[in-house]
Amino acid sequence: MTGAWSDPVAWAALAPLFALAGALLVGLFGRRWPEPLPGVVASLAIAAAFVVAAVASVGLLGRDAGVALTLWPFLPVAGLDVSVGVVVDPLAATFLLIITGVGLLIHVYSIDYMRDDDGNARYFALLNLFVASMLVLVLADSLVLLFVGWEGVGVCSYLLIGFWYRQRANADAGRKAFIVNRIGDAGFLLASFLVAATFGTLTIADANAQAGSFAFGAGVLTAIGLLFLLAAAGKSAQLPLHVWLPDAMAGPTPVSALIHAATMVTAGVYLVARLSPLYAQAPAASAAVAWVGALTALIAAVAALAQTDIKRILAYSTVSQLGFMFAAVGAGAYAAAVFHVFTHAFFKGLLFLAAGSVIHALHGEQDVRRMGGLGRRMRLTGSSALVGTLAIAGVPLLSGFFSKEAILGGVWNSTLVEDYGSRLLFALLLVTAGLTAFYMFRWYHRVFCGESRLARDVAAKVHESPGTMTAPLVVLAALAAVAGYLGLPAFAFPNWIKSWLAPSLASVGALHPPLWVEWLLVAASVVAAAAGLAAGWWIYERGRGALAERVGGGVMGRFARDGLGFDAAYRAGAVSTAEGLAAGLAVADRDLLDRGIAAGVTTASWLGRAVAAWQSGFVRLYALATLIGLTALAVVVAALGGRA
Amino acid sequence: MIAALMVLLPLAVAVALALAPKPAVHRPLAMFGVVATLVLGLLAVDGGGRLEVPWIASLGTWIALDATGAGGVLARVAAAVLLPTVLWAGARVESRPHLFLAWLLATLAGLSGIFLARDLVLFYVFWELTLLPGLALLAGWGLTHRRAAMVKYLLYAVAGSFAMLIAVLAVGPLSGAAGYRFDQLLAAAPLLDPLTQTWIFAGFAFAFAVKLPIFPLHAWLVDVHEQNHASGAADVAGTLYKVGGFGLFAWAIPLLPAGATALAPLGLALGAFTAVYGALIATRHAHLKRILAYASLSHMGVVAVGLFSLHLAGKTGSMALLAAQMVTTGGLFLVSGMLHDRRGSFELDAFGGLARSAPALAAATLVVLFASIGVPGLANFPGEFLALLGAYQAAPAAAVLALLAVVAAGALGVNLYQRLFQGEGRERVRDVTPLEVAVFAPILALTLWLGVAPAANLTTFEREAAAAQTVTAEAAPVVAEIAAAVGVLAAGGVR
Amino acid sequence: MSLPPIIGDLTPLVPAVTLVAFAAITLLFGVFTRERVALNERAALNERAALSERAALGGLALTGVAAALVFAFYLWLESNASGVAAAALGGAYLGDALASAFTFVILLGSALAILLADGHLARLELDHPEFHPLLLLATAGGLVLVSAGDLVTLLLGLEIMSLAVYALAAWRERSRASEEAGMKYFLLGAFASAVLVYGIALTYGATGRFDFAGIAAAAATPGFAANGLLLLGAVFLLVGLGFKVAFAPFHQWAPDVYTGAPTPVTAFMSVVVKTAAFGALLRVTGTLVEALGPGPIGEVLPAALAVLIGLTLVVGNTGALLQSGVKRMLAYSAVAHAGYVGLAVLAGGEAGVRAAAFYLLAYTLTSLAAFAVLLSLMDDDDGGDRLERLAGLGRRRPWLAAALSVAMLSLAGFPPFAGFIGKVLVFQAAIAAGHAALAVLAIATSVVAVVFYARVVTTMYLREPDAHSAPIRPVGRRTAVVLAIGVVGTLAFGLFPGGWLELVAGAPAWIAGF
Amino acid sequence: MATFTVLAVVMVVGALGVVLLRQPVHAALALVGTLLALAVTYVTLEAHFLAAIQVIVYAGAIMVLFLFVLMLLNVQRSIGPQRSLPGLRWAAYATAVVLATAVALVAFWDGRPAPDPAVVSLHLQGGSAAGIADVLFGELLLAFHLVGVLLLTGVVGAVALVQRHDGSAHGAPKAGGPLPAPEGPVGSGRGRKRGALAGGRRS
Amino acid sequence: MTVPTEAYVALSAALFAIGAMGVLIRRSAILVFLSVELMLNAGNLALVAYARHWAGFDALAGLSGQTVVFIVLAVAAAEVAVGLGILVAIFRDRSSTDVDALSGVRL
Repeated sequence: MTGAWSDPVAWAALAPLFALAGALLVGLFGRRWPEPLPGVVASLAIAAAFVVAAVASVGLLGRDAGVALTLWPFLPVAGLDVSVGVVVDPLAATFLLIITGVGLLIHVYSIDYMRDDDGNARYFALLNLFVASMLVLVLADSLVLLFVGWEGVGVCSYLLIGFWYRQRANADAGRKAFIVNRIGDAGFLLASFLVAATFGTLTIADANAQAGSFAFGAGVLTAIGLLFLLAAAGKSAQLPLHVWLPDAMAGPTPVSALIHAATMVTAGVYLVARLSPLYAQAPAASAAVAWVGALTALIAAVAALAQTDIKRILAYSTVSQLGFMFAAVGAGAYAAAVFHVFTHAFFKGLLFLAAGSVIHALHGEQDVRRMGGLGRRMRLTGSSALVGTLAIAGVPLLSGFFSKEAILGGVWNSTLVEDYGSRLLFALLLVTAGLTAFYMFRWYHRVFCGESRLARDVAAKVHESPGTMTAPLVVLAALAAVAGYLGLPAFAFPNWIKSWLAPSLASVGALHPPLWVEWLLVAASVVAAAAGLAAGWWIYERGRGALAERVGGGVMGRFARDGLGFDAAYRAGAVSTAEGLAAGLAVADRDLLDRGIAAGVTTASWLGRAVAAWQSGFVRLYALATLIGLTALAVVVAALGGRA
Repeated sequence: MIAALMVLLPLAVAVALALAPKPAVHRPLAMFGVVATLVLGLLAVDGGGRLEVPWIASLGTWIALDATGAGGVLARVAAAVLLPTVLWAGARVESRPHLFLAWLLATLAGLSGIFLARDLVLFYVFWELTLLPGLALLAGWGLTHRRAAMVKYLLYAVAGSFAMLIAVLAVGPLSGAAGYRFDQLLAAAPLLDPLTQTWIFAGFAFAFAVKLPIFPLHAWLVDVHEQNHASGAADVAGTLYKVGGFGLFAWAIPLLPAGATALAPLGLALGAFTAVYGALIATRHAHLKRILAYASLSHMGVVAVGLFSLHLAGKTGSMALLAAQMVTTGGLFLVSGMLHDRRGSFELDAFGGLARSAPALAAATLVVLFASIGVPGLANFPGEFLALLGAYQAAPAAAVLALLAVVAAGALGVNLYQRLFQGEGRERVRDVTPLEVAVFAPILALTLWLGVAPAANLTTFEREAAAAQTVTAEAAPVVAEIAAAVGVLAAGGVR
Repeated sequence: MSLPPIIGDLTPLVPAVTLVAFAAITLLFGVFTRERVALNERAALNERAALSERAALGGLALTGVAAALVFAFYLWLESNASGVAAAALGGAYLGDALASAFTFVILLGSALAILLADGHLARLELDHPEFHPLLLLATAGGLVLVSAGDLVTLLLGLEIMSLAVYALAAWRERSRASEEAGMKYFLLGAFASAVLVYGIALTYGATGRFDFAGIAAAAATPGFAANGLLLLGAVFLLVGLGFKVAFAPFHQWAPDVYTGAPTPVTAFMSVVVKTAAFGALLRVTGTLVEALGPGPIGEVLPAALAVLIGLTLVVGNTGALLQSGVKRMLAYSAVAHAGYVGLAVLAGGEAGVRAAAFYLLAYTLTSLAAFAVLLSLMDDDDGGDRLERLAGLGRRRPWLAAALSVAMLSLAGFPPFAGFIGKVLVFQAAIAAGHAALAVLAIATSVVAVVFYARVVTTMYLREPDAHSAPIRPVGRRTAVVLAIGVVGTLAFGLFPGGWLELVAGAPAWIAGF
Repeated sequence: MATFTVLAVVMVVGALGVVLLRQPVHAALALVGTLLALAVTYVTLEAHFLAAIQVIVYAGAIMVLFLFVLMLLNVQRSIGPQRSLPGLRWAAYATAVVLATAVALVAFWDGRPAPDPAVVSLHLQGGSAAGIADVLFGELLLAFHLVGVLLLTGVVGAVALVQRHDGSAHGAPKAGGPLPAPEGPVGSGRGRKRGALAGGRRS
Repeated sequence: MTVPTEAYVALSAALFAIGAMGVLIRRSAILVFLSVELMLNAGNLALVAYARHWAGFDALAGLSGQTVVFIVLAVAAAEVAVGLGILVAIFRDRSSTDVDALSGVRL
């Protein structure tokens, strides 16, 4: 599958270039531009990217293979022949659309959100660069180039999370994100090395192809799979490397939206999906992916229950939703996972932007305990947020319902992880679905419903956000509502997205239970959602959240609020050991220098002193030395003399 | 002929500088010297890039230079890096700047010699000569405690190079090579018996380990950098002079395959350890130059790991990394000079929040910094990736260890950036001056070029790396025995 | 019995004879002009006349050496061309490779040393009329020493050289140091000669011959039963000559004598005496090692030599480490360099001769340059050689400092100076001859050496002179010439030693390996 | 054999006397004795000419010169062989014994049958002057000439050292101070150098 | 019967060693000279002894041995001349011939 510039599909390769150009333009000259020019230029760059992405996607319709384009050689060493090249196939195209589309909306939204920020130009430059990196990531035809995007995303997130670097906390958050990501990256590199060692290539297509020739469940494939899981976990905030994402709230809200909805965190899912042929051959690795996902989903959901920061709640929900996606890709339901990425992009983007709108209105207030009743003052924001909430909660006929149902079904029917407790996975995810509905209801209720708990002065100035901010909300709300119809339950209806993605994903055989079971599964997810919402209504609407206060105040509550103690564990474990080690080595190093030199010098000067002492100045002693030397030699000769 | 000029021209300019009367001519003259050398380097494609005339016939030494190979690439990069350095030093060094520049040019001449020499004795001559400029820069423009640093540097360097001298003079006669030219040695030396090879290789390795440097022979590095002139220009010269890796790549490994194979495990272990060691220790220091020194030490560990993997990709990558870190580490040292301009200190506590008043400086620094911690798309990544890739093929454990170092280096980098540029700014500092822009321009350009389109250089490196001989089948078991013995010894040494 | 027909081609003798003749002329000239000189000076009139006549002595001597040099070089080229080693008087006096090369080096060193001395004799009140004659005689003795074809000639050459130098070492009037140096050198020297004589006796006892060719031949004859005796004789000879070249533990006279003797004499000794003694040592050890052949007996001599060399390297280099006087430091470094040349002696053969000859050539040029700088800094009482004297020289006398730096770098064995090529040749020869371990030791000690050579340089450039430091007198013409020749030569032979090496390699050998 | 034994004893005793006698003059005389005995030994070794030379040159000229100097400098008896360097004595004794033994051992191990006296005396003719002369002006001709040079050197050196003090009463070496170039005009008032061979004219 | 050459050599060795001993334990420079003379004569004795030995095979070899003795005598004489010269010079200055007094120059 090779292509040429003549093929409009190949134009997708231009998308990252547009974004990059925007970044350079704004980055180098933006500081001298008047607002909102930087924002506008940046948005235009992304718009252009979106256009080519759309063109490419349309061009792909009805093809069964993607288009590959090689640009220039990169690492032509040791027969690896890695080059800078892109592959545009349905999977890539899907992500292109998500990234550029949602990204565009976020850009537009940011124009007003970031007005009067002295870092305005820097912000948009980085935003563009972020998108560019993500585009490189999804277009890459080789693991090396994919890693370029992979790291680029990490770098950009580092800079954007720490965007307001003057507060130490923000800078620290950025640093944390970067370092945690880098740990994942180490996994990625090791995986690539192993791939190179095993398949003798670093091109994704070739690697996938070769994986097919290996025995099902071969050890080396499992190893590769696990290493890539480590990488994916780092980028997609899965256990145990999820700790950076909640802190990532330190960045401007649109950035959070971008990170959570469109870019970055979905990279892990993309990676696994991209390597699906390999994972399909490695059930153990897949199971690991699935389990990591399911556990992450549950734990993050629990943590989300106790959060009080309007964005932190959403952050944990992202982690949880990513858990769903991992469970899906692990279980071999790749299409379902990508579908969920797709829908999630809309409603999570929507929710974040809504949160941003609220924060904007409250001049930076983020604690849900000091909100409430905003729905009446910010109708547009409130209503669109409601759509998002219901969508993520999995209320039927909204996008989230379909994608989540697809995942649950996929897990239940998975053959890939059947021997690794797929039923239990299903149960976990079902519970999580319920919890999701519950904490999202809580979120919405604490912010938009009930009586206002606002501070007087703030309450006075609460207002709906300007059009550039609300418009994206509306668009996303609409998408969040309808996007699900691209992937109706496959057992009963045409599932368009599945067939669209088919060319780029491995097809894993699924169980085909009787139809009533399938319907039962659907019902289960509906029930779960309903239960969650009902519980929420009962506790927060009827009980005025009194129960929640009591529980939340308790030990469990605090434990949950602190993200179940992962940070503390890491600080106690890895960080402190590293620091201790460093301290020890530093001391050793200082000694080493001194000793190394001292030893030599002292011996030499000691010898020197000895020589000087020997140099007594007395002729007769000198003569003695000579005579002794002579005698010694003579004795040696005498000793040998007999043998002559 | 051009190759010869690459050595002679900077030397001539250096002399001219030392004697030049008018201050006005100094900087233009120096710039001319570097630019001309760089241009020569770019012109030195095959034919003109090679030179081969007998030097001391009775010794079998030649004046053999070749600018078309791996050395040529490194020489070009070195010249390119010295471009901004000379620019910067010319403006920043107050006392006797013309002599400072002269020594920089002398360094360039020496480096060209080291990189281009294709005769072992000639290589040694340049290797030794290039030591003097470094010492002179430290002696003439160093800080208060320079004397101790000098002695330390001298001792280590001389011990190393003298050990190499023995090796040089052993490999020639013992192998019965027709002469000291590379091809002549390559025809004979690999046939030496493994044990002899191991001894000779040890001699080379010692010298090169000092100059890489890797643990435990790195003691001189940090002090020298700390005591060098505040402009950081001298540190760049020092960074360029870290040619141990090249020595292994171009001479020791190809000529003594058995020796290399026997000592490779040790080299891998030390290299990997050095990588981690440098990265970790750097976090414990608050002196900018010390931190940079340790960070570059960590890089050198990776270089060593790549080389001792004896894997094609590993060796190639190491050279690429060497070239890249010339740019990035050198660039960071220049940055340290710029920062010292603004705060008059190298202590991190003196900094913080600079990004606010000097965003451009912050951005430029960030790019170089990220390049140096191996962010893909920038200079160091291709080399680092390939070096580790090669190492992984030879010794996964070493690769993993070195990879940890890379992670740690990343942490180090962002920590450093935070300490310097983030946080609440103190009083305002000026943003980049036009001079500094001019200094940054070539650095950034190189950083991107090496990061985005490394292919050409890599092919050159690989061509040379492929020339290395491999251990013959019958020698292999002996080599293994020796390697085991070395391992035992090393273990004993540790305990 | 009738006279054997041995008076043959006498040309090899020409250089030595020239020197002796000029010694006589200089002597007479000095003696017969002495009165007028004294008169002029006393009357403080016609200083110029007094001077010119003093200078004339130096001029004469220099002419003599120069003439000898020309003859020697011509003869060398001749024998190279003919490809036959010239030999006078039935092989008693040789003109082979070793002799030619070493003769050249000796004469060069002698010429420079005389030139250097002339620049300072008057100032240091050493200008007695017998000074130059003795220098010439010592040089002649040196030539005999390196050209000797038999042990008797060797002994006489050694004695001629030594006696002259004994006297010169004690030259300075009413100087305790100088007297002491002379006496020490003489006592120990006489002691060593006695050992040498006994060694000659034993060698004769073993082989019945005095000439090297004869000794080798006798030892080679089947049924030769006096290996032990021959070895014992070899050992005595080794000690006797080892004393002259200052091998530890026979070196102890060197530091004291070098320090005590008048500096111009020290310079002369450090180059001429050392070179000549090494020439003899090369020939003797070479012959005897070959004569003793392999086997347990044959291994003793090289082993002994190796031990002495190792000791010398350590003692010389570490000893110099703590010296605060430059003159004394140079004395120890002279001992150390004896060790390096020793490696070449140990290697032996054509390579050994080549290496030793070049090393000594380099050493001659370099160390004379160093002494030239030192002399122009030292006081009129021949004192004041402390290291502090050099402080700030880099600023006060850049060219002097540069010259001394070159000298130090060359002595330390840095490229591109002659000292480096010397080390290369020596180590190459030693390693090729299978003495790698010793070479490694030599390297280790040279690291130490770098420290004290570097100290001189750093003192010149880094240390500031203290306020009451003596002013530096302008460098004299002749000293400048010596400096120039020394430095330029050091550099030239460092960059292009080829020609010289070809010349030595092209010289024919008298007996196998020489 | 008997003669040899006697001579050996005399010589060793004499030698020990040289080394051990407190009075320098006695030591010198002991050496004379030893050398005379040595001369006799030469006779027993068929070296008559040498024996004569030994008596004349050594026991005669050289020893007289020694005694003369001894008297001239009338060396105090104080510095006989007493210990200013404790331990050196015993080290000396020990080393000497070891050395002598070692050499003797080697000599005997490599001992060869004594040659036929008849042949020896035929060849040496009692070590006549004629035979010596043949060699001296034959294969040792160069050596013979060099001896001349050697003696010249010795004389020049000795005389130069001994004679130069005359008339150099004034002119203590001056140090430091601004100095003229080494070859610059020679400051007056510097010490005179008087030629040795010009004889000791007082000024 | 003739005395074996080795006996003479042994005797010469003894003389040589005693002379060397004298050099070590005598403090008066003159007596050190005397000891050196003793050593030289020891050498001569050895030469003469071996001369007789070699004369048994070859006249020239034997005679050359004796002749060298003659030359060594000359060497000894020359040494004495210079030695006494130095001695006198020193004695004038410090009116002592104690060699242990000659230990001013040292580190």
